[in-house]
Amino acid sequence: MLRRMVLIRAFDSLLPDLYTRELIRGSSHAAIGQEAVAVGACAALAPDDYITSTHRGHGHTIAKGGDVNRMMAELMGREDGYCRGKGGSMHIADFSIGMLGANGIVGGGFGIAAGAALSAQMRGSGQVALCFFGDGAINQSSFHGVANLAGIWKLPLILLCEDNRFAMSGRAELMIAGGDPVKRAQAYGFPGVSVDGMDVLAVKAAVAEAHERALAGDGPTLVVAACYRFQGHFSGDTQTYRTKEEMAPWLERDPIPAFRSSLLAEGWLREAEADAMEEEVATAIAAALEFAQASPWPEAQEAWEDVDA
Amino acid sequence: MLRRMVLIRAFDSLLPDLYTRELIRGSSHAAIGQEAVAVGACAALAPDDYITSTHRGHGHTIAKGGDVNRMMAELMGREDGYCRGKGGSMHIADFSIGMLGANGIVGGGFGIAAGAALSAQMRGSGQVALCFFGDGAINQSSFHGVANLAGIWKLPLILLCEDNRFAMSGRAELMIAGGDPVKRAQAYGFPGVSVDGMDVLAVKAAVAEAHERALAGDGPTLVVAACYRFQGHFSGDTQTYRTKEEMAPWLERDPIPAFRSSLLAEGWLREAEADAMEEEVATAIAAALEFAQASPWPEAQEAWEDVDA
Amino acid sequence: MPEMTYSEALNLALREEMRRDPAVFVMGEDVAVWGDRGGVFGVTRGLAEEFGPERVRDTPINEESIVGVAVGAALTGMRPVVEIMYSDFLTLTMEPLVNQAAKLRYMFGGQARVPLVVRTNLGASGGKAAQHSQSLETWMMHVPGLKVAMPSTPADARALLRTAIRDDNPVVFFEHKLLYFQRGEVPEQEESLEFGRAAVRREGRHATVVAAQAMLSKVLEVARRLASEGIDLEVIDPRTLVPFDIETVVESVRKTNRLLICHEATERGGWAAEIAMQVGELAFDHLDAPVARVCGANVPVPYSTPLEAAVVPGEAAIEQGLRALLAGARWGPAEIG
Amino acid sequence: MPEMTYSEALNLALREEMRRDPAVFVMGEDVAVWGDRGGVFGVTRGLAEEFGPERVRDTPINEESIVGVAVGAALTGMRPVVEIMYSDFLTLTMEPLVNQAAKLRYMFGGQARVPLVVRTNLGASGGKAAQHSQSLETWMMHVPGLKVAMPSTPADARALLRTAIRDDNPVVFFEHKLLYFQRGEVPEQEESLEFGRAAVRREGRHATVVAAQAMLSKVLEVARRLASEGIDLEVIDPRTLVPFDIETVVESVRKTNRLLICHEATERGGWAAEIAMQVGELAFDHLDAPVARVCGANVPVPYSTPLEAAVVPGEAAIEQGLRALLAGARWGPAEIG
Ligand SMILES: Cc1ncc(C[n+]2csc(CCOP(=O)(O)OP(=O)(O)O)c2C)c(N)n1
Ligand SMILES: Cc1ncc(C[n+]2csc(CCOP(=O)(O)OP(=O)(O)O)c2C)c(N)n1
Ligand SMILES: [Mg+2]
Ligand SMILES: [Mg+2]
Repeated sequence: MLRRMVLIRAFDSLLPDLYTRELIRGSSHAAIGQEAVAVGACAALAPDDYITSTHRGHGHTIAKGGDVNRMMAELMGREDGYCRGKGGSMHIADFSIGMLGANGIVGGGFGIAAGAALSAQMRGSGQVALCFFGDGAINQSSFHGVANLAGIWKLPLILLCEDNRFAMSGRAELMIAGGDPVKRAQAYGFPGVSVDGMDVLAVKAAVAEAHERALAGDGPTLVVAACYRFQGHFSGDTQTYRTKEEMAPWLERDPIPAFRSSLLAEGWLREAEADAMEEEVATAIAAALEFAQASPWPEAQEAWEDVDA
Repeated sequence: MLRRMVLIRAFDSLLPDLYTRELIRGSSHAAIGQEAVAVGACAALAPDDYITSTHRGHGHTIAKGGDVNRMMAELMGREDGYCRGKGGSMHIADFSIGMLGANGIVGGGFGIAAGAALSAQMRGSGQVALCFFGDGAINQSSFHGVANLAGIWKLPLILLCEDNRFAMSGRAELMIAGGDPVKRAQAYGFPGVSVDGMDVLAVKAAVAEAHERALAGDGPTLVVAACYRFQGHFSGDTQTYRTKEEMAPWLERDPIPAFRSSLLAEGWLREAEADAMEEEVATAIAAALEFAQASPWPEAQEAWEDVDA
Repeated sequence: MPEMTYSEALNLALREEMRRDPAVFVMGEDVAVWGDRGGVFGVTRGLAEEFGPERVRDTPINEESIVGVAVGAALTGMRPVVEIMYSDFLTLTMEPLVNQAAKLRYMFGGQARVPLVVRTNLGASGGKAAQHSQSLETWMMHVPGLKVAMPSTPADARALLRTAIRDDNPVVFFEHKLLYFQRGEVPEQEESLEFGRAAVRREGRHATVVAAQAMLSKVLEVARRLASEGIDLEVIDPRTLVPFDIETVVESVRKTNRLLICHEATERGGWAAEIAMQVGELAFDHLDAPVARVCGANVPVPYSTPLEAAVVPGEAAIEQGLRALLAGARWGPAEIG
Repeated sequence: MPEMTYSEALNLALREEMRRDPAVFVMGEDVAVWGDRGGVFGVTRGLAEEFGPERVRDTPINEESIVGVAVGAALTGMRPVVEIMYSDFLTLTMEPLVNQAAKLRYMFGGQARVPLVVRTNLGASGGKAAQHSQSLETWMMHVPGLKVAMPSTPADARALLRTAIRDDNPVVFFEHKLLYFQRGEVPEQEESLEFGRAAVRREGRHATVVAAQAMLSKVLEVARRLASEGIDLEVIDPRTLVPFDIETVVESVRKTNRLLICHEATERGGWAAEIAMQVGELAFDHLDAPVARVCGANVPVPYSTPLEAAVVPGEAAIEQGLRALLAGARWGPAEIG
């Protein structure tokens, strides 16, 4: 798990530089500071379980086992990218690992995740679907319809809210009536659980419990993971809507050093192993950059492919 | 209030016959059995307060003080109808009494009511907006966005759910996750109140309290009025989705005789007065029929009018 | 060949496909328990009995989630056929339909398949007024990634719905309110009808008319009337708008040299213009007169009988349009007001 | 005349109208606090400071309620100007926009007024991909009761937004992502610009081209290039799609006898066809060649640079289309692939 967290951090840390060098374009959103949520949640899932992601999706893909080479190639719009260059950051998907796609529409994943859960239920496949979404997305209309359906049909669905306190400039406490997103679960008669999103093991435990409920046929769970977006919403965000002072306590709670220290302290990991792992991640990232840049551009006529099956 | 309840009953009782005689067309929905909700709620409002209504809107219009002549003319598609024949049953509106329209879209009134409440708040007019909607409509996406906005902006809004147990064939207990619609209020941090929708005074009291909250700047209230649709969803509904047995206890609680008896028992009304009132209503209804049938048909070219202001 | 209604033919297609493929299921408001079980227009009648509540699902009133959830189910091995009670309520489903269903395969570089059918109905009928009478098929035609069907007969309804369900792409399937209870012959055998094949409903040589559904029967009636005057119309029913069988129309125009397109949808920005444009591109030199159209007026659909009749093209308007076309004069509905 | 960006010109119009009329207010996601206060593209910058948080309202992420609530406010004495961050998100607002805003006045027999402006932006720019690049103006054109503006210059942006805000009907106001930071002269005086008046951006006699926004600048560039060969193009910017100034286009076609329409929106079912149809109806005999179009490909907008460039009409495609038109040949984007 630590490795994946470090890999996410390393991957998303490249973004500003890649923009500056005009190697990537469009919008992409770094999940730096939120790695524990993605990794903890996916660690509690089976390999064939489904996830849906958001505009801030790199971390989710990596956490579910995605390939950073193909991710990077997609960001660079190349032929070997996950979407052959058609999607870019906000549309990375890997159906082979149950990753049903990032989404450029806030709230766009609710229906897809619930539909995958319904499909799993109808097919009796024993799969569970987990929907990542933000504190901003919980106010989107689609949340309501899906939460209600999931409730009445007891869908094997985990609604995982990454409450990073902001939706662009919108503060959760100002935008969410009732203050706490977790309260919304009760309205639909299913459990809502709050968890420390900076603690990867806590996230994993909460999702594992929700996973059990889902498999037992007891229906959906809302898990609200309190976390924080360490960087701007996207590259270029001036962040005038928040102060350094309010950020500081969150930045101090960085989930990666925290998890690393605890693994070291509890003897699960040795310092040398940790260093080797970090080096390995650096190598993987360098390889991804190389892979992506070596990948050919798509041919213009490919733009006419993949519209219809 | 009793008079308005009786008037609603009499008005909506005409519908099947009017259909048979092909005097009206399209869809119209009788509120028979639900008169106490419309009348109780509107009795707690000021004349310039706003209401929005639903597909089942005749009762709301009458309760807010609408003119049965113009309503009937509209049902018959005539020039003197509220909408000059353009709207029909599902689009009757009377802006002069704050009635912002019936609506053919389930959930279509949420935004309009909340917008009127926002407008009242911004203008400092001291008006309140009340949104009538059904147990089916509470599952509509638009409920969520509006409830959230009303919560954070403390809009002077009353969300009045007419929980008549059915949305066409959809049973509230099967369609509403969590079972009770009133629970949804808590999710948005404002009060939810359950009230006996067969008791006009109870409805009035609950709405009066919500009205006070709204005027005090304390924001919205969800009032859930338990009632029952005595007839089919619309004329021609075979009602195979419910049994006579389950209907019986509700039919026994008919709000009109109940209210009449209690007024008589408590001396607010004498038998003769009640009879005279009923006769007067019968006369008003007969007059409405006559008014409507005497009203001319709109000219074809009027179809091109009223698109733009 | 047995006779049945359009609604029964649709029901038959659903039944056949659900028997054939356990991945096919039906979802929507009042599709299972309503009436004698099955939809306001009876299309899903009896399916809940045969296939059970798992595969014939009554949903709460939330069109957005009906389509949204269907997209997720379609992505993961199911073949949902959802019902949106009136096409006016498609307005509530545009996000999942347009941003998700239509685009996921493309955005994901071909990884996904979205075998989804959205059944709904269009058209004015008997005073349902502005929020229950819209004909929104042109919107869908403008969205790459969506296919669009609009069958005009019971036989086509059954065959096209079958094709739609077997298609691995999202199909918006428009039925027409006025057709549900019209009867017609439907072959005993299951028949396939490929998308993109128009039907020539009547052969003629003086002018070509393209029309579907409720407009088609009016056009055919007018054609019968004009035939008595020696005017021979060729009448083409497109069956699907995406893909559109432009070849059949062009071939006809090469013969008749005149084209009128008739749809109930609002004239401005409606699909008549698209067909006219394509015919202009492909057969300009064969046109003896500008392509004409007789379409729904540029106003919402009003309730009252005389108003509704004024804005939905009737036989008189169609005949007037045709006579003008044959005479070479210009005619537009704005002028009948 | 002072120079300013398109975004600044829109900002100026908002400011002027908000000063003039206390009923005007602004609502949307990130319109007040974001960035240096005011919208991803800076259009609402500084308004929160000047007019306070009551009149410049940041909303939660729920486009449906932004438009839905604005309709209610517009019905009851306010004049909301709402921002939908990208026009792709209009998909979430179609119910209140189409079933309510556009129809209420009509359905209520003239009782209501809905002075509502929905500002949003369209177009592809820099790899925003399929869910942030759509051009959905034709959908709106097809809805009776909506007006549709799409200004191409800073001066027009300011003047048309002013007109939109003063209009008592719902206006969907499409800005273009690529124009926000382009500069142009804007008159000192507040100017009125009536809806439905096209601008002739260049006079010429060999062919007429209709184009707006990002396509307009490409068309003008091509026109400059062709001028050196002695080919004189007349270029018309429609400014508003509803109402549409068909007279100006027809008058031009009477002179040039050839017409090309260029828009970024998906070709199939796009507004080029509507204009072509109307020109056919009004000026068929003046056309020496079929009306041509160079429009967005019938695919979602892809992310990667070479793919995006292939599907959004560029100068090369426009030039090719024009040369084909002048030569009388047929040309369609399907063939450039
Ligand atoms: C429907 C829609 N509305 C608005 C946007 C623009 N937008 C992109 S991300 C975002 C904020 C999302 O906030 P949240 O859900 O909390 O996720 P976070 O960015 O914090 O991870 C917004 C408003 C969008 N992409 N889609
Ligand atoms: C958006 C939308 N979906 C579906 C319908 C069809 N419809 C009309 S009334 C109704 C049931 C509404 O139930 P409820 O809100 O409980 O109101 P009631 O009919 O019980 O008064 C339905 C499904 C509609 N008019 N609008
Ligand atoms: Mg957030
Ligand atoms: Mg009900």
